[in-house]
Amino acid sequence: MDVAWFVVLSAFIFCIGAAGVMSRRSPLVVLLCLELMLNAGTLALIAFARMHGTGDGQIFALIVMVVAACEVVVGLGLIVSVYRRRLPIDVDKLSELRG
Amino acid sequence: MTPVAQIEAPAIDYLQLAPILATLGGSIVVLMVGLLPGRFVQRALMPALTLVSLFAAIAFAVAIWEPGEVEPIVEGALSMDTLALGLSVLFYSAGVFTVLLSLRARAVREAGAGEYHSLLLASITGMTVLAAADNLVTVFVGFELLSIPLYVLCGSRVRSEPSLESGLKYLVIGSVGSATLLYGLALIYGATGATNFPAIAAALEGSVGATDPLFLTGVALSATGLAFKASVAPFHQWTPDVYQGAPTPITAFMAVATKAAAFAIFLRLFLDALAPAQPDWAPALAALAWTTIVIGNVGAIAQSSLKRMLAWSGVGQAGYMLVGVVVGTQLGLQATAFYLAVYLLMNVAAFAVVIARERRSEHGDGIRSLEGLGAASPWLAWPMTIAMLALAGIPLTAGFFGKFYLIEAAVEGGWESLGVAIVIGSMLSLVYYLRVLAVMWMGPIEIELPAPVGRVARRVKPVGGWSPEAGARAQPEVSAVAIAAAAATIVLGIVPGVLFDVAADVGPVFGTLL
Amino acid sequence: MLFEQIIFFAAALLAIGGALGVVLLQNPFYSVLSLVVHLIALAVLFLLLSAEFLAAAQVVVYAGAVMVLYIFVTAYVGGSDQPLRPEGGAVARLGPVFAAVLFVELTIAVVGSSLQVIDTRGAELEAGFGSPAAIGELLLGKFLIAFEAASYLLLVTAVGAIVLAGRRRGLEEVPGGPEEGTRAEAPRATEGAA
Amino acid sequence: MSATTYAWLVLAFPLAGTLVIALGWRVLFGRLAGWLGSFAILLSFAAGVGALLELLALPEEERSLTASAFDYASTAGLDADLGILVDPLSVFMVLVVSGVSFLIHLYSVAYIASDGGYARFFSYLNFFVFSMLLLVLAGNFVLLIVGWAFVGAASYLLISFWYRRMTATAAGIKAFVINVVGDVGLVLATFLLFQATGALDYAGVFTGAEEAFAENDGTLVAACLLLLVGAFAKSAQIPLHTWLPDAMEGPTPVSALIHAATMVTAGVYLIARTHPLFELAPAAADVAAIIGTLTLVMAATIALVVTDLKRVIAYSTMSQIGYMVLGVSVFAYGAGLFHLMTHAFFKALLFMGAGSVIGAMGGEQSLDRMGGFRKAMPFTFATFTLGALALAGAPLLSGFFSKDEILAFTIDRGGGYVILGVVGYVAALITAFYAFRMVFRVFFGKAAPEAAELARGGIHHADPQNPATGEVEDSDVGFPGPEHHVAERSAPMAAAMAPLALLSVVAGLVAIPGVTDTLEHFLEPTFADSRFIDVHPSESAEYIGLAVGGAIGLLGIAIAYVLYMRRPGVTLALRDRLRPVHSFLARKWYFDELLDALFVRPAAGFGRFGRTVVESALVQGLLVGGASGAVRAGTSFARTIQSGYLRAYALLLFVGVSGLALYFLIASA
Amino acid sequence: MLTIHLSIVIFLPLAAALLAAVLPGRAGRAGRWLVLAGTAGSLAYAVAMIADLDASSAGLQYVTDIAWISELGIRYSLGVDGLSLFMVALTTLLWFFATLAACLREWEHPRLFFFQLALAETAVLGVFCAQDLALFVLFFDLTLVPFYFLVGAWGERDRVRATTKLIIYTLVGSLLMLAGAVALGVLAAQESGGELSFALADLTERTLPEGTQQWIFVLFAAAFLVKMPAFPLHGWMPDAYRAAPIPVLILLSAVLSKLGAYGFLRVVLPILPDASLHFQEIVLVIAVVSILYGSALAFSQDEARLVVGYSSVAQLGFITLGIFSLDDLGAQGAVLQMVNHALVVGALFLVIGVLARRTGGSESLAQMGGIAMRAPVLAALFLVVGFATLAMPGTANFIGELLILFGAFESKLVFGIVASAGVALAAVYMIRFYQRAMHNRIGERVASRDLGVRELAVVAPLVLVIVALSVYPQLVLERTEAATVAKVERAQSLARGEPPAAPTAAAEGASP
Repeated sequence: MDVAWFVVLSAFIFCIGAAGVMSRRSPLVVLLCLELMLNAGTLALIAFARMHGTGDGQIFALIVMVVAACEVVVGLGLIVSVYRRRLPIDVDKLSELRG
Repeated sequence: MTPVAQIEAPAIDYLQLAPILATLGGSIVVLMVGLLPGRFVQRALMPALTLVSLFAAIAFAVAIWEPGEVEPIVEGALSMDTLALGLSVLFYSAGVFTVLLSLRARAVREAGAGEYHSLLLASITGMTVLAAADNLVTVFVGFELLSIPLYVLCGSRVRSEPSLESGLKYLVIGSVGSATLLYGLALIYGATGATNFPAIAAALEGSVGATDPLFLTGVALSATGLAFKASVAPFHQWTPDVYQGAPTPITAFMAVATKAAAFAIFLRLFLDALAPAQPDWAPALAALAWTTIVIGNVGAIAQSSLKRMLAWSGVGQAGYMLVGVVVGTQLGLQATAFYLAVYLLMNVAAFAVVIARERRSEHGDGIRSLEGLGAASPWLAWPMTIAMLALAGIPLTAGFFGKFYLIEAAVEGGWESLGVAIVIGSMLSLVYYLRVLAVMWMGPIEIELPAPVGRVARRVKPVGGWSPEAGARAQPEVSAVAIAAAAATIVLGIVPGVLFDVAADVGPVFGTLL
Repeated sequence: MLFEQIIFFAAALLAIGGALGVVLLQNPFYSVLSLVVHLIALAVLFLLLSAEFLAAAQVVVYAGAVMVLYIFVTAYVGGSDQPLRPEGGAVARLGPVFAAVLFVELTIAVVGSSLQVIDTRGAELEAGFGSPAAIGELLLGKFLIAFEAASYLLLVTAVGAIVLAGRRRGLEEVPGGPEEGTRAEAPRATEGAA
Repeated sequence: MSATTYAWLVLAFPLAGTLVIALGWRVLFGRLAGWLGSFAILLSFAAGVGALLELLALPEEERSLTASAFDYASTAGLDADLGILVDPLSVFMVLVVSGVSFLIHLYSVAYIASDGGYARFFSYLNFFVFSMLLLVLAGNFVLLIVGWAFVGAASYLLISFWYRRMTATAAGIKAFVINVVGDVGLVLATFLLFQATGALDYAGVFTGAEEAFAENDGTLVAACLLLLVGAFAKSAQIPLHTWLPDAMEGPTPVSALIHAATMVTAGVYLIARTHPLFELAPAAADVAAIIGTLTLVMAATIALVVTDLKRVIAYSTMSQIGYMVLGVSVFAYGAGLFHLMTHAFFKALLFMGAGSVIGAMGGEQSLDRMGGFRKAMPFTFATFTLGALALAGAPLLSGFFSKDEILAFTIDRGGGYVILGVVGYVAALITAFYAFRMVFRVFFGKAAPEAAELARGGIHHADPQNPATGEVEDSDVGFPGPEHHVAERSAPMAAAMAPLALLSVVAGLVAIPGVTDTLEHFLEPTFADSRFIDVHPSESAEYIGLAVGGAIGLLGIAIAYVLYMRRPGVTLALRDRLRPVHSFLARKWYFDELLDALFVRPAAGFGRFGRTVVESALVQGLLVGGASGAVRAGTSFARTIQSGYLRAYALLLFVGVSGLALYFLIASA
Repeated sequence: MLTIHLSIVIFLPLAAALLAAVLPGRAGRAGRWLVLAGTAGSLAYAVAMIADLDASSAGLQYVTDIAWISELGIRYSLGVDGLSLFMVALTTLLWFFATLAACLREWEHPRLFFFQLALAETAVLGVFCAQDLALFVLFFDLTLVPFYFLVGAWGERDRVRATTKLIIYTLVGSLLMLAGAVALGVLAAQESGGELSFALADLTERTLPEGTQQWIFVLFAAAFLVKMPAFPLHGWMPDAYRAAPIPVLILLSAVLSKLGAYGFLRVVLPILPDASLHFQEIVLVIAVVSILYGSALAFSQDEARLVVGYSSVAQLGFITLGIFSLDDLGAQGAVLQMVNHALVVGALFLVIGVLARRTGGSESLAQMGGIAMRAPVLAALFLVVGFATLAMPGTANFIGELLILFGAFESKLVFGIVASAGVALAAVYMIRFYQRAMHNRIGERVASRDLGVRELAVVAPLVLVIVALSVYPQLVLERTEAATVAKVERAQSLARGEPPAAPTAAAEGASP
C-alpha cells in the first residue's frame, strides 16, 4: 500500500476536523474536532516514518498523543469552569470580547 | 526480535541546560511550596522564589553566553546559542516584570499563588525550549509547553467571564494553530526525512529540491502556526480578545514574551532550517508583513479599551518585526532581536500603567481611565507618554532606533518597499498613540473614535480590573516597573550602544547567513 | 498485497466515517463514541505502517483513558445538542468550503511531490522498526529532551486542570467594589446590541 | 565740497527731518513740526543749489559724477551699491522737486494747522521728498526702484492720511497697488537689462546695451515697454491712471505736491533718464508717444465734465503729463523737462488756490456750489487765474512756451507724428476751455453763501464731511481738522503762492525760441549722446507753433467766457443734448469699470473660490478627508471581521492557510 | 578642529529648562526667566559666531564629529557654514523673543510649558547644525514632540484636533523622510562599496543612480513641502494656526517652516542633484501655485492669523522658487528671504497679539479698524513690518525677492514672470490687512491705546533688526554666499548641461 494513500487520508481527516471546528458550536465537539486534526497529524507522521524508515516520525507521533491529551484536559477544565459560571456551553455565546 | 539493546544515554551538557533547568526546577519548587498555607507564603514567598529562579536563569544565560555558532546539545535537540539565550533573557525579564505586576492581581488569589507562578515559570521554560529548539519535535513540544500554561493563565480568573472567554478562545484557536503547525512540520519531515534543522537544510541543499510542493505546503502550514503565535495577520484575530480578557499581568507577559518566543522560532526555523528556500517563502512573508502592519494599526485606531489598543498595536509591531525575518539576512536577524528587546520595554511600561489605572479607576481598561493623569500623577503619566512615543518611533526613544534598524535591514536586503511599509504603519499608529497622550495631558477632551462606516461593529466594553488590594493603596511596585521600563527606553534611545552590541552577538548564530 | 489493501480501505473508511460522525452527529455523546471508533481505525492503520507500539498506545491511552474523561465531562456538563444555527451562519457555510479547498491543495501537494518514495510502500525497514525497544531507544536517546519536556508538560497540565476545575479555597469572602470579574460597565443583559 | 557731497546732503536733510519729526512727535508743540519740516526741505534745496554751482564749475563733459556709500546687495554676480549719480538732469530734478516742495511745506504749515495728525503729516511729507530725491539721484536701477517704491509708499500714506475715511483708505490702496504693479514692471525690465549687460548702474547698462542690442531688438523693446509700465503707473498714463483722481482724497497740499508737481512726473524723468535705451528702441518710444497723446486727450475731455474742483485739476495734470511724455518720447527732452518744470509751478499754484477756495467752502469741493469768490478772496483769485492762464497756454506765460515747444518738436518729426501734434493742439483748446471753466464757475457768477460770509469777514467752518459721500465726520485724529484756512488770512499760504505765481509767469523766459535756451543748454551734457540732440524745428516753425498755440489758448478761454459768463443756460442744454457723450466722459471713459472687470473681480473671485471650494474640497476634503476616510473604512472593516465569534476566527485562519498554501503551490510549480 | 561650541548652543536652552524644571517651589516661579536666560545665551553665542565666521570659505566651522552609533553608521556630527549659521541665528533670535513674550503672561503648568519650549529650540537648532543625515532626521522628527504638547495643551479653540492634525500631517512627511534617509545611506554605501555612513559629506561624494535618487527625492520632498507648508499640503496650517498660542505660533511659522527650505538646500540639492533637476519643474509649479494661491487666500481671509498664515504659504513658495531655480542667485535670494520671512512673521504675530488685546480678544479683521487712532507707535511699527512683508523695495525682503526672481528668470523665465504677479498680490493682502486693522472706522469693541512697555520691549527690537537688515542686507549675503553657492553648484551645472562639478569637499566640510 503506497504511503501517499495514508497521507491523503490524513489530509482528509485533517480537513474534516477543520470543518468541524468551523461549524460546531459546542466547545466539547470543537475539542473533539481538534483531536481529529491532531490525529491526522499523527497519521501523517507515522506514514512518513514508514516511508523514510526512520523512527523520528513515530516518536513525534507519540509526543503528539501526549500533547493532544494535555489539550483535552485543559480544554475540558475550561469548559467545566465555564459551566460552573453558569454560562452557556456555546462558543457563539462566548463572543463578548470583540471589535 | 533483536535482544534488548543496550541504550547508551546521550551526552548531556548540564551547564548548557542550566537556564532551562533553573526555571523548570523553579516551577516545581514553587508548586510544592505553594501547597503550604499561610499568608506569608502565598503573598511573599511565592513571588520571591519565582524571582529567584528567574534571576538564576538570567545568570546562567549570561554565564554560558558565547557568540557565534555553537554545537547543538543532547543529540541536536537544542542549541543554546546567543539567539536562544538572548531571547531567553527577554523571557526571563518579562517574567520578572510579570511577577511584580501580579503582586496584587486577583488572578493570583483565584488561581492560587503556587499554581499561578509555577505555570508562569512552566510557560517560560517552554519559551526557552522553543527558542533553543534545533529539532522539529523539540519545536512542537516547546510550542505546546509554552502555550498550555498560558491557556490556563488566561482563564485563571475563573470567576471572571471575560477571563474564561479569552481562555477558551485562546485554547481552541491556539490548538487549531498548533495542529496546523504540527501538520506542517509533519509534511516538512515527510519531504526531507529529517527532524534536525541542519539535516533538513542539508536535505534541501541536496536530494530534495527546495521547491517540492509537499515541502512547500509544509512550510505554508508551519508558517501559519508560527504566524498565529506571533499574531501576524490574518492569524491575529485571537489577539485582541484574548489580551483584553486575560488578567492584565498575563496580557503583558503574552504581549512581550510570547511574541518574542514566536519570533525566536520564526528566525530559527526559517533562517536556519528553511534558509535554502528563502526565495520561495520571502515574498509570502512579505505579503503577510504588509497585511499585518496595515490591519494591526488600522484596527487599533478605533479602540477605546487600552488593552485592546495595545493588542492591535502589538499586531502591527509584529508586522514590523516580520520584516526582519523576510529579508533573511544577519542584519535582519539582529534588527528583529533588537526590536524585540525594545518592544518589551515599551510594552511593559505601557501595561504597567494600564494595570495601575484599571485597579483604581471605574473606567477599567478604558482609555478614559487615563484622563487628566498628567496633572494627577505624573509618575504614571510620563512612563505612559514615553511608551507611546517610543511605540510611535519618536527620536530619543529606543523605539526610534528599533524602527531605524529594521528599515536599514529592509533596505540593505533589497526590500525597500517593506521599509516604506514600516513608516506607513507608524503613520497610522500615530492616530491612536497620540490620542492617549492627548487624554493624559490635554485636559478634559472629547475622545473621538472614528465612527465605523458600513456595518456597525458592536460596542466594546472595557473590562474591569478593580482589585481590593490596590483599591485604596498606592502600588509602588507597579509604578516602579513603569518608571524603570520607561527610563530604560529613554536611555537606550540616547545610548543604544549596549543593546546593539548584544544584537551584534546574536547576529552570527547561523553561519549560512550573509 | 490484496489483503493489506482491503484492510487499509476498510480502516480508512471507518476512520473517515468516525471523523464525519464527530462533526455531524448532534449529540456530543455520539460524537465522542464515533471518535473512539475513529481512533481504533487509526490504530489499525498504524499497524499497517508497522508502528505496533503506537497502535497500542493509541488504543490504550487514547481510546481508553482520554475518551473516558470526555464521557465524564460530557455527562457533567450535559451536552445539550444544538442544531447548526445560522448565528455566524456564513461561517457555517463557508467553513466546509475552505476545508475542502485545503484538502484539494494538500492532495495536489502529495500527488505533485517529486519524491518517488512516496509512491512506494516506503523504505526497507531494519528489524524491530517501531517496536517498543526501538521507540524506547529513541526516546531515551535522540529525543530525550522532547520526552522529558512532554512528561513535564503532563505535570503542568495537571496543575492547570487543578487551577481551572479545582474547588477554590478561601475565595468566597470577596470584598466589595464593582462585582468582581464582571465588566466595568452595564450588566450583560444590555450587551451585544448590534 | 564736491557736487556729490552736496547731493548726499540733499538726501540727508529730508531724511533727518522725517526721523526727527516722527520720533519727536510728542515734544514738538504747536507748528514747530511744520517749520522744522519746511526748514529741512529749504536746506535740501540750498544743498541742491550748491550741487548746481559745483556742477557748473566743471567742464561740460565731466558733469556726470557718481558716488557710492556702501555695497547694498552684491552677491553671486549681482552688484548693487548704494550709489548716486549727479548730472544736470538729476540736479535739475532736485531743484524743481525741493524748490516746489519747500513752498508746499510752507503752505501746509498753515493749511493743515488744526489737524490732529500735524506732525505725522510733516514727517510723511519729508519722507516723500526724501524718496523723490532718492529717485532722481539714484545711481543704479536697484536704488531707482527703491526710491520709486518709497515715493509710492509716501503717496499711499498721504492719500489715506485721513485714514478713518473709508474713501481715503480705498483710494490709498488703489494707488499703492497700481504703483506696485509699476515696480514689478521696473524689476522685470531691470532683469532683462541686467541679463544682457550684466550691469545695474546707468552708465554700465547704457554702454552695455549699445553692444548687446541692435536697433529695436526684441528684448530691448520688451525692457523699454516694461520701463514704460513703471513710468505710466507713476505718471498716471493710460491704462494705469485710474488712481490719480481718487488720490484727490488726500489733503490738498498733498495733491499739489505729489499728484501735480513732483511724483507724477517721475515717469517723464525715467524716460529721459533712460533715453539711450529708448533711442535704441524707437518702437517703444512711439508706443510711449501714442499713449501720452491718448492720455492727454482723454484726461482733457474728462476734465470738461468733472464737477469736483480738485479732480478737474487732477485730470488736467494727467493731460499735461501726457504732453511731457509725448515730448520726451519724441526725444525732445529739453522741451519735455521744460514743461515738467513750468507745469510744476502753475499746477502747484492751481492746487494751492483750489485749497484756499475749498478752505473757504469749509471742505466743500463741488463746483456746483461755488461761485462769486472774486471779491471775497482777491489774492487767491489773482494767483489762481495766473495759474489758469499758464495752463491754458495764454501767450507769454510759462505754459505757453513749454507746451508749444513740445508740439513743435512733435510736428517737426513729420510723418505720423504730425497727427499726434495736431491732436495735441486740439487738446490744448479743451485745456484752455476747462481751465477757465473753473475760473468762471469759482470766482464769478452768483456769490455762494460761504463767499458772502467771507466777504463779511467771517469764515465758514462746517463740521468736516466727506466730499465724496457727504457723511459727516468728527474732527479727531484721522479726520480733517475743524478749522479751515484761506490764503487771504494766513501769511504762509500766501507766501507760498506768490512765488509760484511769479514763476508761472516768468518761467517761460528760460527757453524762448531763438532768444534763450538756458535750460536746454544746461541739460545738454546729459543728452549729449542723444542722436537727436541737434534736431531742432526751425525758428519759423516754432514761431508759427507759438502763434497757433496762443490763438488756440485764447480761443478756448473765449468759448469758456461765452458759455459761462454770457449765456449760462447753454451748458446745461448742451449736456442734455449730448447725454450719452456726457455720461461717457463723466464715467471717465469706463476705465475703472474695465480694470475692475479685468483684474479686481477675477482676483477676488479666485480668492473666494479658493477659500470656499479648493480648501474644503481638495485640501481638507480629498487630501485630509480622503486619507482619514480610507483609514476609517479600514478600521471598521478590521473591527467588523473582529466579530468575537470563535468559529469566524477559525474560518479566517483557514482562509489564510489555504491562501498561503495556494501561493506556495504556485511557487513550487 | 573639534569644538563643543555648537553643542553648547544647542543644549544650553534645554539644560536651562531642565534646571528650571527641578527648581523647588518658589524658585520654580522664577524658572521661566532661567529659560529665557538660556535662550539668550544661545543667541549671544550665535551672534558671536556670526561675528567671527570666516565668510570666505564654504567649509564647515566649529565642527564636532563623534561616532555615536557605529552599528547604524550614525555620527554625532555638528558643524555650521554661513547658511546654517544664519538659520541658527534666527532660530535663537526668534526663540528669545517668543520666550520673552511667553514670560510676560501666565500659563498653567508653566514649568512644563517652558520645558517644552526649550526642548523645541534644542531640537530645531540640532536640525540646523546636524551634518549627519541620520542626526538631521532625528532632530527633525524630534521637533514635533514639543510642538504637539505646546499646541495641544496650551492652545486655544479645538486645540487637540488641530495639534493631532499638525503632528500627523508633518510626521507623515518626516517618517517618509526617515525611510528615504536610511535608504539613501544604505544604498549609497552599497553603491560605493564604502562602509555605512550618513555623513552628508560622504553622501555628497557617493552619487546614486538617477532612478534611485528620484524615489528618494520624493520621500524627502514630501517631508519638506509639508513642513513649509506648500500647496496643496497645507491642510494642517489653518487649524494649527488658529489653535496655537501666539509665542508658539511665532516659532511654528517663523522657524519650523524654514526647516523644509533648509532641508532642500542642505540635503536634497547637494546629494540628489539629478533628481532635483528631474523634478525641478514639478516643484516650481508647486512653488508658483503656492505663491498665487497663498496670496489669493491671504487677501480673502478675515482672521488675522490666517492672513499671515496664507501669506507664509506664498512667501515659502517664493523661497522654494528660489531654491529650485537651481541658480546661485535664486538660492542666495531664498536664503536671505528665509531670514527675512522669519523676522517679519515673528513680528507680525506679535503685533496680532497686541491687536487682539485692543479688540477684546478678537482677531477677526471685521472686529478691528481705526486702532491707529491713539496708537501711533504701534501703527508705525506695524507699518514697517507690513512694508517689509510685502517686500517693498528698500527692505531686505525686496532684495531677497529680487534675487529669487532673477534666479527664476535666469533658469525658467515663465515661472519667474508668473511668480512676479505674487509680488503685486502681496501688496494687496498686506495693505488690506494693515488698513482693516489700523485704519477705517473704529470697530465697536476696539479700544485704541498705544503699546505698553512690555509690548514695546518685545516688538520694537525685532522691528529694529528688520530695519537694520533692510539698510544692510549685505550682512547676510556676503556671509552666506560661499556656502549657498556650494550647495547648488552641482545641480546648477547639471541644469546648464555643463559637466557635473565634482562635489568639492570644501562644499560640505572635511568628511569624518
